[in-house]
Order: sequence, then C-alpha cells, then structure tokens
Amino acid sequence: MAQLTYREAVAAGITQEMEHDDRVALIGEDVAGAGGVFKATVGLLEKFGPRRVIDTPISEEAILGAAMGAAMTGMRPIAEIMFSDFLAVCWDFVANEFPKSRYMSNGQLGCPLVVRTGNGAGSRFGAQHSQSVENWAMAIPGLKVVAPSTPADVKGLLAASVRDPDPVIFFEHKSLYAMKGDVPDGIHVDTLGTARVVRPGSDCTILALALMVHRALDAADRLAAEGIDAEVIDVRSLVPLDTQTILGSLVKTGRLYTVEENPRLCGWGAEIASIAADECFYDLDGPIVRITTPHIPLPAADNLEDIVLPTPERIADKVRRSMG
Amino acid sequence: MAQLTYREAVAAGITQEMEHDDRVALIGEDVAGAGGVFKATVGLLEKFGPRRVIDTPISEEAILGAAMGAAMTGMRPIAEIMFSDFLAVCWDFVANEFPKSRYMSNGQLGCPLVVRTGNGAGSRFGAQHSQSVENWAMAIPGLKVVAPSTPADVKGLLAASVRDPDPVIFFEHKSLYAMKGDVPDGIHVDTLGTARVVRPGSDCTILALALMVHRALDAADRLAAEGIDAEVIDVRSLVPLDTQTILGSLVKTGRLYTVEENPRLCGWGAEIASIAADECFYDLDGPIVRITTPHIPLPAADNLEDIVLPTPERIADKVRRSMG
Amino acid sequence: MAKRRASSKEVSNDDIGEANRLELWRLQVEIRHCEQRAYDLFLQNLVKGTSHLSLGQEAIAAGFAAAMEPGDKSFCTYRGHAHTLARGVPMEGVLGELMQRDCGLMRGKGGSMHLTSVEHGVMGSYAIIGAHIPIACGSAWRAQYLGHPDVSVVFFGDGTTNIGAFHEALNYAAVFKLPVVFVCENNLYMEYTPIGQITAVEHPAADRASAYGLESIIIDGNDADEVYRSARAAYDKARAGDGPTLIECKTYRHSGHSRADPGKYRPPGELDAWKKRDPIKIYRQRLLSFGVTESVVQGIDDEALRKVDAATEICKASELPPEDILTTDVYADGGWAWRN
Amino acid sequence: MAKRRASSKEVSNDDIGEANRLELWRLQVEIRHCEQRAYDLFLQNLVKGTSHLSLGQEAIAAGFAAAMEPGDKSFCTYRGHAHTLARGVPMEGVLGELMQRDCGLMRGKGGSMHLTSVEHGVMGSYAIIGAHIPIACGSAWRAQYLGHPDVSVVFFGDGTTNIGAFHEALNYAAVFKLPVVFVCENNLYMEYTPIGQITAVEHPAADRASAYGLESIIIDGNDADEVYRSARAAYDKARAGDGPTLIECKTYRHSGHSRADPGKYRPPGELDAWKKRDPIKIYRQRLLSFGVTESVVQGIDDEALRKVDAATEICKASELPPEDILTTDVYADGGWAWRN
Ligand SMILES: Cc1ncc(C[n+]2csc(CCOP(=O)(O)OP(=O)(O)O)c2C)c(N)n1
Ligand SMILES: Cc1ncc(C[n+]2csc(CCOP(=O)(O)OP(=O)(O)O)c2C)c(N)n1
Ligand SMILES: [Mg+2]
Ligand SMILES: [Mg+2]
Repeated sequence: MAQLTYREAVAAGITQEMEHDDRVALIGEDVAGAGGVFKATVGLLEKFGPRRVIDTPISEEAILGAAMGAAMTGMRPIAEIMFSDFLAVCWDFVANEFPKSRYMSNGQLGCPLVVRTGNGAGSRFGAQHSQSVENWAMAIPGLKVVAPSTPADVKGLLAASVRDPDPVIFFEHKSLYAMKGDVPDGIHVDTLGTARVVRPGSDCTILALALMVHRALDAADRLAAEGIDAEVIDVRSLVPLDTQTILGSLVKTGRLYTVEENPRLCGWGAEIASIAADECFYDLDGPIVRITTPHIPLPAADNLEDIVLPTPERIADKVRRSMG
Repeated sequence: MAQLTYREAVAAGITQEMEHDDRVALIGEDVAGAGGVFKATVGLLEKFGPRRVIDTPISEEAILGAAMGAAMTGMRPIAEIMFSDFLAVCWDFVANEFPKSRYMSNGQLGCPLVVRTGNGAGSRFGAQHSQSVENWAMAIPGLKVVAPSTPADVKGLLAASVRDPDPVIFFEHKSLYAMKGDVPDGIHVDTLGTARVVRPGSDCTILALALMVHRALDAADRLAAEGIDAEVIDVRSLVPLDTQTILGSLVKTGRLYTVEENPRLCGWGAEIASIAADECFYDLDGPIVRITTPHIPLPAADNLEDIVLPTPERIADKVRRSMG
Repeated sequence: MAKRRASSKEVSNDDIGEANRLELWRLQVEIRHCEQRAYDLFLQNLVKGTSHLSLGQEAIAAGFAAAMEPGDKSFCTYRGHAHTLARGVPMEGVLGELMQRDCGLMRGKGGSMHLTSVEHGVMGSYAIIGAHIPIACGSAWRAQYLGHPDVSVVFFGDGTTNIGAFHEALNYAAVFKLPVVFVCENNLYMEYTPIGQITAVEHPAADRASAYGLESIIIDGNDADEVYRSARAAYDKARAGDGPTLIECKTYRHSGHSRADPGKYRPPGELDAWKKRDPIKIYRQRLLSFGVTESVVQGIDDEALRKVDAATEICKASELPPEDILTTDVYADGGWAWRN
Repeated sequence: MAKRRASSKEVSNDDIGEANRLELWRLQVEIRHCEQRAYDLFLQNLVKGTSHLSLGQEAIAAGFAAAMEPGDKSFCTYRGHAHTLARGVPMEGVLGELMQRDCGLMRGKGGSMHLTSVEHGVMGSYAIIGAHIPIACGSAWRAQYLGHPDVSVVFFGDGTTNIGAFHEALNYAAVFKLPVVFVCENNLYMEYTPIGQITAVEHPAADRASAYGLESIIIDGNDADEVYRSARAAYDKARAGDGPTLIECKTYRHSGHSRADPGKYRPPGELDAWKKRDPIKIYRQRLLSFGVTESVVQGIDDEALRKVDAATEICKASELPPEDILTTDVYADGGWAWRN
C-alpha cells in the first residue's frame, strides 16, 4: 500500500486508466501545463503528452460538449470542471444532453465520460466557489454520481467511473485534497453503487458523504463516549444508490441521520429520508433527522464558514437530542 | 369574476403589474411580436409598446443577465425562458447570480425579478422540452419558487411575484395553458408562501403542485367513492414553503402523500417527506408515500407519455394500497 | 476577408457530373415529398407533438449529404428531417417517429426533434439551441485523436449564432484545428423574429467567421450545386487536417417555424419571391439545361413520391410503441435502475 | 475595421490637464501600494481565502474610473480590488474584506472575489467567468429605459472572451444600443495558460469586435492617459445614445494569477520586459515631463502609502464578523426563512 494524498490519488487513478486504455484523454482548463489549479493532475502532461492531456479555453460548454461528442463516437474522455459551482455554466450538457441521448435514441447512442469537479467548502472562497452540488446531479435521471471521501476511494471509484459506460459526475472534495491515506498498489478498480459501513454500530445509522464522512466519524466517537453506538455509512455513490446497505443498517438500528454538506432543500438526504419513511416506516424508532448546511449561500469569512457546515459537535448534538 | 384561460391569466397578470408600475418590463424570445410561443403574452406589445415588451435574440444568459442587472439597479423585470428545460443553458444566473448577490454584498444589492417559464409534460415534445424542474430551483438558497395550478392563481401569484423584492422562478404548466377558470376582477395580488387546501378531508393528506393538483383531486374523488376521505393541498409555492398548512393537515390525518411530476430523485416531495419524518414522526400513522414520474428522461410518444406521469389511477392506487 | 459567392460560370461547368446531379435531385425531391407528407399527416392529426419542416431548404441537406463519405457524421437540430433523410435513412423511420409509432427510428422515445440513426451517421438531432455544436466538435476531436478520416458536420439556424455555445464551439474548433464543418442555414427567421432585428451584423454566421480566424463564406443555399461544391471543399480541408470551415447558406423556409404556424409575421410578397427561387424549381431547370431528359427528371420525382406513399402505409400500419420500452435504455445496462 | 492606437503625439498634448493627471497618479499609486500590502498581508497569513492582484494593471483601473461620473456603474471580477479602490472605496473596506474582518465592505460575507460598494457605484465583483458581462448590459438597459444618464462599465480578462456569455452580451448590447462599455484587460494569460494558445485570434477582444458591428480598439493599458482618453470617448458615445464600445487594453500582471502563484509558466525575461513598461514608472515620468515637480509626485506617492498603513491598522484592529450575520440578508426581509 502506498500512502498518497487525495489529490495524488486523482492523478494515480487517471494514470492507471490512461495506461489501460488509449481512448482515455483528459481535457480542462489548466489541467495540462499547470497540473490543475488543485494540482490534482500534476505529471500527466509529462507522462502522456499533449495529445491526451489538453488545456482548453474558458469554455465550459465546449469542454463538456467536446467530451460528449467524443464519448458518443468511441472515446472515454475525462473532463474537468474546475469548481463544481461552474457546472451551472454548462448545466445543459449535464442535465439535458449527457443523460438523455441514450434514452432518446432508443439505445443507439451512449455517453461514457467522466466529469471531475472540485466540490465543497472549507477554503474561504465564498458563495460562488464553495458549494456542494452533488444533489443537483442526483436529481437528473441518466447520470451516475460519485463523491469519494478517501484517497483509496478516489483512485478506485475514479477508475470505475472511467470504465463505466454511462456519464459519471465525480465530485472531488476540495478540503480533502491534502488528506493522506493508504491506496492499494497495482490496478485498483472499485465498484460504483456501493456504500461502505465505515464504523459499525447498533444504536443509530448516520449517513455521510465526502468531507462529512470524517465529521460523522468524529461525531460518532463523541457519542460513543456517551454510550451511543452509532453506525456510520459512507454513501460514496448517490446514483446508483446502495439502498441495501443503507436500509439494512436502518432496519438494524431503527434510527436514521443524514449529514449533508449541501444546503438543506432537496439535498441527497431528503431523498434517502423519503425512501426510508416509505419503505422502512415500521422499522423506525424515532424521527429521521437531517443535519445539513443551513439553506443559505456560503459566507467567505473563516470564522463564519467554520460554523456553517455540519460540525462534529453539531452532528453529535443533534443525534444526542433526538435519541435522548 | 371573469372566465380566463391560464394563458390569458398570464397576460392579465403582467398587464396589471405593468399598469401598476412603470419599472416592470418583459423580455424574452418571441414574447412581443408573436405574443409568445404559448400565446401567453398576446396583446402586451400592442398595449405597452416596444420599450416595455421586448423580443430578444436566442441568448438565455444575456436575457437573465440583463434582467438581473436591471433589477439590481431599479427595474422590476420579467424574463421569459420559453421552456423550463432551457433554464439549464442559463443556470449560472439562476443558481449562482440572482440568489447570492444580496447575501454576498451583505444586503447592498437586491434582485427583484421574475423568471416565467413553461414547465411540465403532456405535449409529446420529448425529453428536452417536457421536464418539471421546479425541484432544481427549490434546491437553490435565495430563490423563491412558485407553480400555480389555476388561472386565478396565475394572475394573483404572478402579481405577487412581480411585487416581491426577491428573485422568483415562476413555473407555468404547459398542459394547463388552455384551462379555463374564474379570475377575480380588478387588482388581484395573492400571497407567496401560502398553500391551499383544495379539498378538505380527514383520512390522509395528498400534496400536489400545478398539473398534479387536478390529478390528485381526481384521485381523491375515486378514493371518496371507496370511503377514503383525502385532503388535497395545492402547495402553490415551494419557497417559501407553507409548512404550517402542510404539517397541520398531516397532524390531522396522520398520512402523507406527495404527487410530483418531477422525476423521483430529490423532488420537492422528498424535502417535504423529510421534514414530516423529522418533525411529525409521532403523528404519522403509516409510511409517507411519494407518487412521482419514474426517474427516467421523458418519452415523446403520446401513449408512453400518458402513462409516465402520475395518473389519477396510479395516485388512487398507491394511496389505497398503503392505507389498506 | 472576401465573401465567396459561386459565379454563374462555376455553375455551368461540369465538375459535379451527371450521376451526382441525379443523386442531388433524388435527395431533394424525396425530402420535398416527405416533408409535404409530414405536413399532410399533421393536418390529419397523425403527426404528434411538434415538427419543424425544411420545405424550401432541401438543397442544403442534399448538397451537404451528397458530398459526404460513409462514416461522416451529421449533427442536426429539431429541424432535422431533411438531413436525416439525406443520409439515406428510410422514410418510414422518419415519418414513423413523427407519428410516434413503433416503426419510428427511436420507436417514439425521442420524437421528431431527436431523429437519430447512428448506422447512417446521423448522430442525433438536438432540440436545445446550440448544444450540438460543441458536441460535433467532440466527434471531430475523436476523429483527429484516433486518426479516423471522417468529418463531423453540424447544421444549425441563423438564430442559433447568438447563443453562447456557438461562440465557444467555433473558438474551440479553430484552436484545435478540428475536422468539423459548421453549416448555418440562414432562413431569415429565428422562429417568428426576423434575424436582422436581433443580430448585430447582417450575416449572422459569416460576419462572425473572422472572430475565429475563419474565412467568411456565404453561399446560395437554394442551389444544390453550389452547396455541394462548398461542402466538398470544406470536407477536403477538414480531412487534410486544415481545420474547420463555417458556411452560411442563404435560404428560406416555405412553411411556418413549426407545426401549424401560419407565418403571419412575414412581409407580404416575401414568400412568393423566395418561391421563385425554390431549390426544386432551380434544380429541375439545371438538370434540363445540362441535357437530362424531362422523363428522367420526372421519373425520379415520381419515384420519390411512390416511396413516400409506401412509407406512409408502413407507418399507418405500425403499432404504437409498446409500454415496456418506457424504462429501457436509460443506462447502458439497458434498464433504469438507480438503486440496488 | 482599422485598429486605433494612440500615437505618441496624442500623448503629449494636454487635453487631460494637470488636475486629472494628478488624480490618475494618486489612484495608481494608491492601488499599487494597497495591492502590495494585500500581498504582504497574505504572506503574514492575514489575508484569508484567495486573492487576485492587479499589480501592473493599475493604469486601466485608474483611467476608466477617473473618466467616470458619479453614478456610473462598475462591474468587476474576482480581480477587482483595483477597480473598487479606483471608485473611491475606502481601503479598509477592501483590505478588511480580504482579511475577512468586520470592517470589510461586506463584513466578510462575500470575500475578496465579490467586492461591492453600491454607494460608490461598484455594483459587485463576480467570480464566475463571464456572468457579469450580461449583468452590466442589464444595468445599461435600466439607464436607457429610465432615462438615466449613467454608463455601465464592465471589466474582464482576455481569457473571458472565450466563454459564451461574452458573445451573448456583446450581441445583446449592440442590438439594443445599450450604454455599456466592455473593457478587456488582456494580461496575456488565462490563469496559467498563455491566451494565444487557447484563442483562435491574436487579439481576443478586438478581433471579435466586428462580429458585433463594433470598432476594433486596442490600447496601451499601461498608459493611464491613453486609457483615460479611450474611456472618455466610450462614455461620451454611450451617453449620446450611440451604443456600446469594446476596448482591449494590453497589459501584464506582475504577480501570479492568485495568492502565492509564482508564475513559473512565464517565459524567462517576459516579466522583466513588462516591468520596464510598469504603468507607475511610465506615469511618474509623464508627470515629470509635464513639469510636475518631483516633490509633488513623491508626495502623492507617500500619502498613498500612509493611507494604506492607516487602513491596515484599522483592519488589524477590526473584530471578526459576528456570527449573527451568517443568516442575514438571504432574502429582502433581512432573514433566511424558507418556510413559515
Ligand atoms: C436554448 C434554447 N432557446 C430557445 C429555444 C426555442 N427555439 C426553438 S427553435 C428556435 C428558433 C431557432 O432559430 P434558427 O436558429 O434560425 O433555426 P430555424 O428554426 O430557423 O431553423 C427557438 C428560439 C430552444 N429550443 N433552445
Ligand atoms: C466559468 C468559470 N470557469 C473557470 C473559472 C476559473 N478561473 C478563474 S480566473 C480564470 C482565468 C481568467 O482569465 P482572464 O479572463 O484572462 O482574467 P485574468 O485572471 O487574467 O484577469 C479562470 C479560468 C471561473 N472562475 N469561472
Ligand atoms: Mg432561422
Ligand atoms: Mg488574463
């Protein structure tokens, strides 16, 4: 096992897939010469050359359109949208083009591509560079949606995304890029659509994604000290959604919590809560509680940003109160 | 009371507000000379002239940007985005610009504008011209989101939206444009953020929006014949959300259903279900059930489109089964 | 940069040759009859949803398609029946999709605005203005990247030149010298609004070419020979690795924008003036002037109509699409499951 | 269309006058010192988040602002400190926002990329490339609609000319003859990528002007006089109802793209060559050549630094923003309630 940072794991995953398949190429703004603004693609230009690692103009619609046209006709492109907030300037491709062409063409066309994007808060960048928008993508039929929380998952899920025959929106969390972790050596391809129990427990189920997984684990430690044994699940993939693992845990614990970085309304936790309130109603021992960022744009100031996302204290507090 | 169609009510609402306030102007593609592709703005050019009713190029970003810049500096623009699917090409303005400028500027800027858009299925237009995307807007902090189901509500809520100091996304349902109904004479301004009980009942609460209100009412009639007395609520406004009316009804009936035209994942009903499963858990007598369009792109063919949206039969069936 | 217009001298040389000319004629009359039939079927309430005809614009579809090689890729808009037919797609596939029958190209799942036939190189028809322009660039990138010889050709209207994606795609294609050909069908209207009223320049595409370092090219879109020659030159350039071409074709649609639009926004006389320049009329005379006999010319015309009649019967006899296709092909596994 | 370049003759006439020249000098040195301080504070870890300096581009901010009337509106980008200061916004408001203190212009809620001071006509700074260009058109539309005399001026970089919103906004403004001035600061780089590498034309803004029926204008962005003159002409045109102007200013940023970017992607010697054309250096000599004394020139420079020092102290002494503003001003009622 190598120790890699989350950002190195991005480059490692892309390297693995580019070595495995010549049809894989990377396009995006400053991804080549500069190695990415988050330094997640450092070394790729040197390794694979300008045919396969390409700096583009600031033309997000052209970037995603180019990726789609290439994917439809035989390539396996990876496109970077620098900050996930910028998905808004090319949303037509994400919402109306990628996910509908297979269906509309009755299966004649496919769209095997990956859009990698820096998601989430914590860098004091303010309201237009800090959003968690994985729920935007989750709402669109025909997409797959992935958000890894560790370097190993970055490599394995990115590889799985590149090999997947459907369009995958891959959310990398900006505040995790510096995180180190063990990453399996050799070829490593994970499986989309699988959640992971990262802390087994018996009293309640806490679902989390990306940065929030670490905060949920921290909260679970605090709760353990008070005698509440929480099971923490890293959802990892919003579409496909591993409802077996999620609902299986809920049936066992009887209590469900979601920890979401997105602003509250229509977050991914709302969907899962609605599934649980329908399919597992009689297994529930108490309210389903969502811990989210409040439904506001994000502030830039560090002291404000620090308290606006769900914190371990807030998570533990919410669980404690509703379990009490 | 005049009998107006839903589309005439649009023009009536705009007329009322343009007469009331010179700062109100309408921009959009083919809204002036042609009176709109859905004929919802017929007569406005003739009445108010080309200063106030303006045909634009196919430049959705410019349309919404122009509306925002004007709103910020003293106008009260109404912008039309012909089909709500096209919000994707100008999503940056809806998601990142309109709703954040007041917050980011610490209250210095405001964005009092209305985006009207034709939403929903039923016209056999296929996957890129039929979507219900009110949940996209609901997910964005800082917006207000309205979707009327009757001509009277169109006029009253449109007027309220124009007078509102915040950005409002106003979803007109394409399949309702031909619907006739009584519309109050004289100045008519409704209140945003208010749901309406359209059919009182005691056994269960069915929430619906726009076209689905009529189908829910139809389902309620069928259920009544079988002895199930459903209360039907027209949600009308997703933001602000009238949780008092909604949860009040749920507390009374003990059963909650949502009827959503949007594809399932992260629909507006998911949010409400999650609120209910938290705040009213102990009032619930059974599962919360969402009846939605399946999570797929929409087909064009009439026979397929007819069965893909929630139908009165399907609604009644789902309620009957889970109540049984 | 100078504008290129084919001179009447060019028209009379025989660089095109009779076989190609008869093919251009066949394509044009087949499209004409098929579009007219689509309109009739609409009036009979047999065409569902919307539809956008290319009556009057046939020469563009015929000329660009006839100059293509098999394997070249077409990217169309909602106004895409003509371009789809021109690639050899059977009429019953097109009319069947308009009628939302099981024999339709996509079995009714896409509808008239999304005609697709990958086996014929029709890589989809796109209904949100502008999106397919960068998508065509992506297809061209693939050809360049994999060393394929094909050209990607994207068709769009005058009104489409004012949307952002047009600009991004043109710059992108020029920067990367992609083998893509951008074809603007300037039919003078963006839906119901005259293009000049909402565009800063007279020639919505050609006057923008220099913004991407491209030559300004305006051609007579009602003359199939001129279209064919321009297409061939652009494809040759693309295949030679010399990058994209933007071509503005001047034309006019005889019918309304869509469905039953009566086109009342047109100034009196405009339609009549353009009907005098009907591409079918022009080409019939062209063939006769090149010595093709009236009976050959008319024979092809008659045969086209027979084909349309036969296709119509197939469509009328075709079932509605079965309900079980409603949830197929959302994902590559053939289904729609978003959960386990 | 011909490119307009100010000749050296123009520069030496005295159409600008000493009062304006001293103002241009004051603005430039204030911006220079304030930006340098921002960098120092960043190195001391007192500037949080990101920041984008305009070191080397001061003449553009100074020239366009000095030519404005009160009431004119500026629309800036994330690289907006200079334009904000140039409108007379107090330095502690700007530095305080970079330091995310309570004395910041938006009390830390916006951050360095969103500087806004409506009372000074700074109608916001926008961090998603391109969006503010149509927004500025909207402000100009309001002026035209309500008969207000003000001009809306929007600043953006070379890289920004390749995004769709640029294209839509330029066409829109030209069609409706809006009183808006588009200012492209061509500093040769889009972040770390040379602009020429990803743009189809040499002059990313000026070579696109004709696509909107506009004159192609390229000016020396490091010469405040030339900037001032061009600004005045464009504002006069806008106020006269003659529509928009697009101006490409050639310049160079001395610092990295943002924060600690060392700018390693620059070819050796490039920065040095441009530092010889430092706008501050150019303007100091200009004043001296016009007979302004060294002590007046240096006095303004010293005073600027004193102002920066004082502002720095205010910021350092300022509290963190209070937590209760976290949920204020989401909606016009002052709060954030999305439900009753
Ligand atoms: C983004 C977007 N905006 C608006 C529309 C609605 N619309 C469909 S066709 C059309 C006019 C297009 O005009 P043009 O490009 O000239 O093509 P033509 O229809 O004349 O062939 C419009 C505005 C759309 N489909 N997509
Ligand atoms: C839509 C969008 N894409 C990408 C970015 C990231 N980004 C920020 S600044 C920048 C470069 C802008 O270059 P230019 O327009 O030349 O302005 P400069 O920074 O040189 O002043 C990029 C790509 C962004 N903010 N928004
Ligand atoms: Mg047209
Ligand atoms: Mg630049």
